[in-house]
Amino acid sequence: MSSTELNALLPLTAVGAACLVALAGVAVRRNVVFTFVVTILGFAVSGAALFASSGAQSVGGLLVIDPYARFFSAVLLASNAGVALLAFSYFRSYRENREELFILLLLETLGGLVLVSAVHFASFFLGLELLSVSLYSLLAYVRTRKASFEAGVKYFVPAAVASAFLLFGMALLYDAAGTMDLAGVGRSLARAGSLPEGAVAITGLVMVIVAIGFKLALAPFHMWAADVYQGASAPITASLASVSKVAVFALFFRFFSGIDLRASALVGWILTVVAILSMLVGSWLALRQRNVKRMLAYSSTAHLGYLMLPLLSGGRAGAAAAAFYLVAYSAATIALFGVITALSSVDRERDDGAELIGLAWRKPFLSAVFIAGLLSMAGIPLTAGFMGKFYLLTVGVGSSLWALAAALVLSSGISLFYYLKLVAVQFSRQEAEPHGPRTPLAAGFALAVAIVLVVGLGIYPGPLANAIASLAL
Amino acid sequence: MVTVLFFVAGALAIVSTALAVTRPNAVHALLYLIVAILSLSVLFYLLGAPFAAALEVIVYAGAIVVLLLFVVMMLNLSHQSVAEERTLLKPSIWIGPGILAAVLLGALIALLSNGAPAGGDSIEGPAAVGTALFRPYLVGVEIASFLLISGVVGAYHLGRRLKEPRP
Amino acid sequence: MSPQFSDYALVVAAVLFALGLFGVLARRNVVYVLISVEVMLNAAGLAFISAGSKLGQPDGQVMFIFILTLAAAEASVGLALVIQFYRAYKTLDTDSARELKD
Amino acid sequence: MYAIVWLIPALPLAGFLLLVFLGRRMPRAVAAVVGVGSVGLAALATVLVGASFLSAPPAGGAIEERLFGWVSLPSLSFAFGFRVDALTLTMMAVITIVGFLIHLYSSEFMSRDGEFWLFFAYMNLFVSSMLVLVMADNLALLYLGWEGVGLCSYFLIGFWYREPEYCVAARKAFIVTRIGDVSMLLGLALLVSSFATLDIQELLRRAAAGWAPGSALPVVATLLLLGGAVGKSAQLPLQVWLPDAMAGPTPVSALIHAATMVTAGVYLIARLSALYALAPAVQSLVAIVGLATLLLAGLAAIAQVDLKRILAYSTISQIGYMFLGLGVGFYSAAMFHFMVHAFFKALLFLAAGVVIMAQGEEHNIFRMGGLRTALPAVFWTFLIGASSLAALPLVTAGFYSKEWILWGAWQAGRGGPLLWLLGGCLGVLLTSLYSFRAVFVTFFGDQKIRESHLPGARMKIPLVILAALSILGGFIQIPSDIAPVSLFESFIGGVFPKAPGAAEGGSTQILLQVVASALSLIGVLAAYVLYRRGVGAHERLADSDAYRGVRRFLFSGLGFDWVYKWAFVKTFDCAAKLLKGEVVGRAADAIGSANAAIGRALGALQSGRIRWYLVGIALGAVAAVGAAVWL
Repeated sequence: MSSTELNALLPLTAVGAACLVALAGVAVRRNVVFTFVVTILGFAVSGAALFASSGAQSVGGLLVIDPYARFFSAVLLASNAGVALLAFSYFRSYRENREELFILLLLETLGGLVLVSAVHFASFFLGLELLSVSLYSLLAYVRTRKASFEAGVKYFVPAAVASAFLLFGMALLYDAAGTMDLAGVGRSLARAGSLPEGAVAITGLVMVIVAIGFKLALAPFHMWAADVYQGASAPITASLASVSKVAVFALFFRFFSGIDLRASALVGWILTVVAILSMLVGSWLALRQRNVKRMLAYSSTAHLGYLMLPLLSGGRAGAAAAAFYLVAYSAATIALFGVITALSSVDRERDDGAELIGLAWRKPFLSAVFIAGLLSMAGIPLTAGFMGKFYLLTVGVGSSLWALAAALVLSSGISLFYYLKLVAVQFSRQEAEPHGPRTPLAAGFALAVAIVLVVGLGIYPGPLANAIASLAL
Repeated sequence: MVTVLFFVAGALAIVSTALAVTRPNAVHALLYLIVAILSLSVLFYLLGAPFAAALEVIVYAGAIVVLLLFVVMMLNLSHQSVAEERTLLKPSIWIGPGILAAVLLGALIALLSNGAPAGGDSIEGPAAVGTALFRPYLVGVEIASFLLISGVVGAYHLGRRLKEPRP
Repeated sequence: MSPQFSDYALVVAAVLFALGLFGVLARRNVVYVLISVEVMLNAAGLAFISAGSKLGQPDGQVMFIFILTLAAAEASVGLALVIQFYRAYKTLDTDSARELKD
Repeated sequence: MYAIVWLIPALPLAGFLLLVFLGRRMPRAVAAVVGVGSVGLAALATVLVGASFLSAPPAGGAIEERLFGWVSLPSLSFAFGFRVDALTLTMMAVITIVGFLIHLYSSEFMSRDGEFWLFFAYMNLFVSSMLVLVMADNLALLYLGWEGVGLCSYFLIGFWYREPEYCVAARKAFIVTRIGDVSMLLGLALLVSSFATLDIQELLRRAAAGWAPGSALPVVATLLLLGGAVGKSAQLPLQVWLPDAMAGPTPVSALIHAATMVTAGVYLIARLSALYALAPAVQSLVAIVGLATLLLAGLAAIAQVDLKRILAYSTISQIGYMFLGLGVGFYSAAMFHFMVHAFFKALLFLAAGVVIMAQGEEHNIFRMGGLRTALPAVFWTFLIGASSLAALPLVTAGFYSKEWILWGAWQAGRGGPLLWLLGGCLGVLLTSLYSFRAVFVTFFGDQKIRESHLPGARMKIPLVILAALSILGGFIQIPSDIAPVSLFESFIGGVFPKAPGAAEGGSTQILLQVVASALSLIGVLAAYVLYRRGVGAHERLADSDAYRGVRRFLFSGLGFDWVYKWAFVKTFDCAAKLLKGEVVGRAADAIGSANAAIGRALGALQSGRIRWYLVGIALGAVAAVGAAVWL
């Protein structure tokens, strides 16, 4: 391994090293503040290393640290740094061990970083599993609450099955393509193209899509999402909703950009059906929810469905649109779950819609953040979500994906209803409860950054738009 | 001979797996699983992957299944422990796995006595695998080690007893 | 000779995968679910090895080793969950964990 | 003066922000000053900009102001910019001036409400969004305004009502308007993808150059946009949401659901008139939609007993006139009617608000009566508004605007006279019938409920000003055969494609005007005969034997009641049912219940059992692999 390769790996090494330091710290003496500081420092050093490097550097044929990987790495680091801040506030009153939470968070981030720079089945699979195995424990982390445990189990079992699907699909693709390099697999798929000679390859590809569909909670692989979102503690749900989805989607996009979909129109059709199903089923289920976290789980199914538009249109414009949308989506996700975190405590999750009644009067700051997040998710202009949806729509219509574009508009129409309902509830004059505890500083900081991003990117998206315009693959 | 052995091992793997996922008793199921793993290991060997064959037995049968077995025993899933201990010695439990294992053993003996080479034209021995593992896949090995850390940390946190019992 | 082997091995792998999937879907006991998942992972490993053998590359075995790592990590977390499951519900029936639903 | 253009939407926005962040701690008076003042200043700025626009027209007929770059994609970029031309200025003037008067009125009307300041915050946000909608120089900004006004409308409808039945109505309204918005967004996306620009003027230029008239693409694009316009402007078949929207406070109905927001569809079509010129078939469809709506809504208005619902149907019907004007290419006429309608409809709603308040929240006009003496100021202003609505000849603004549209209808290529006959004759008759029915039933006869609350100056002044505008507003554009005044046409006409047909009508035009005027008077008379019961202003007339005889003859001798019952009531009932939602409403209800059913079905799958979730994954996988292998 050459020194240039080691240099390029620095962002990953930083997170890994932080993890080891934190582990050593736990071995010597437990101190949650130390672990927390190491975690944040790890993220910060990793982020700095991202900005210090440029160009594209391949590492052993498994990873490529290119602008695309760096951009999504930055999104992951920022999101999980936010989650760490939220978790630090949330777990203040938790009397069991807290240090492992941050270690697992670091491991999860490392998995995400591997995923976004993976160009080989081995790194793809290892990154995904590192992410998932860390998430199993994170979701079930709060040992004093049964629901959290249930969330862990409900994620673990289907995720393990999905892993098996992924591996089997990869094996079939490897068998057909003779290589595990993503680009090589793509080329071979384009060659195999016509059935039935390509049957093994196509079957493998479909199985990989099933596994990715599970991780992204696309319909019909979405059913675990609501229970897991609801059961897990709010900051972890934020991480599940943002980091795991961004990382997996970034990889999905990279994988698909190497495959000529015209060669296998069938896969394009499958993805179209999955996308439309996700948009409609997600919105429909979200309509019925009273629990905010469940509602967000279903709505995220719809959002990932929207992201199939840039995936299917591909190219530089597609990458830019997807990147913008994911940034907007992550910022809004952190904002929304962050507010729930700030309202909840480790003993009691305040995620019922009724908890929000009159929030605007009780906690104006939290309410403002929550409303900004909701409006962004709904795609109301002057928020990041609107710009994102606008990009998606231009890309989709530009590639004549009419059915998908129509489904997107319809689904966002339905979604407006459940998002705005939650906005309206906050202005209800009924005073549900007296003022709760003050928002802790760490969580407040994360929320402030999130709202600045959500609103700022909606009003002035120029810099980000320019930055992502060059995300070539 | 090798071909026959291949099909015997393949059939054994399928049959014992089918039994493993259908048996009502967890201990039985795990015994069948061990037979399936041994058969798979033979398949690996025949496919020209002796290193993988060895690992399959050592890690799967030797570690993972034993861990499962340990948990099954610890939770004492069959409730009446004494009665269970007694039934453990009944032939109805070990006869199935025993027969299957015996068939496998016979096939193995036939294979070894024949001195037949493993697989066909391509044997990727431990050296080749090791070189691949620590040259191009070095980063992968590092990530895999973090995967194990994650598993350990998670298992430690989740498996531990609480300081205060759940309310 | 070996290409034939690897083709048959792929069939065996597919059958094992299907059996594992059947177990996951049909069994309610968490331990069986775990066993079935291990079976599915094994099937994937067999598929990788057969592909590597067919192609004459060590990569298939390398992936198998990675799968082994995953199986170990997954089993450790999974078993910890199983133990907690039993403590929480006094049973191993997955259907008993359904406080969270629509 | 052009430098202050950006202030016009910014002022109400600033008002909104101030109220939202500090409103709760403000004394009521301060909140009112902020809320009313911000819109008042915007109105002042509009007047100043308008004055300099008139005295020294800018180059190209439009003020263009780019604030800052908003989006820059490699293929697409646009700025956050405004473009003010005569059409926009007209809209702006109406929005700010009528908006200011309604705000002033609200400061008294809402004074007892607990969330006084929040109401003003929403209203300010609405004014700001509406201004952005009309001032936008690109489609994205226009859509921002479009969504913004929708949002404010949604919040304000629900301002008072938090009961379940409101939720049902609001949900229906919501579904219906979203159908329109889906169509509109797709239309915008088609335009953007076809021409790779969002700038409206550039887009229209490229469309005129790139699309052949009558070819498929412009037809599809204009149809999709028409869907959006129909939804927002409550035209057939998406009109059902507007009567439900009357659940909100009366000033909201006046500002949003009568004067401004509901005309956004009219604005959209007028703004993109060059596009509609490329799709003549769709433009004819606009006229047909307008005609059908104006007739059916007029019929439905006669069957209503709730004062606000009468006005709601009247609004739907009057916007139908505007669509008719747009459809026959008389864009200036449609915009003129928009302006005049804003004056008198705002007036009618505000007056109705006073009446309802004075009658202790009674909405049924048949339980009211005799308010002529109790509320003289309201009576006279309401009468003026109703006269303008009924287009009483020569003295009212409504007469001149409606006459212009009908003249356009007569000249429309094929079927022009039919359009005129239905829209002109029948429509005018229906309009004057239902508007004076409301006047006679509400203000004449015996007073049944004692007035409980009398309006103060802040409620009366807007009524008086709007009444004056409802009369005087018409005199800036008078048909050439009466007096050659065409200030409005010369101001706004340059924005649109030239109207078809001759400007000079000669004797035909005079004849048509006489017929329409006569019908409008007949409508008033009919309303008088049918609804004027008991004592009132015309008691002396009614005392005469001859009149009594006629009346008795009409009612009993001729069996008029019977005729009335079978010929009218049944027709009205049908029309009312049609409009009240038996068609689209039932469809919306069906969507609602289908939605609930699908939601339940999908929710049933979310059983909480892990195995179910695995089955979902497995089924998906099997379906996908099966499709891959066998298809």
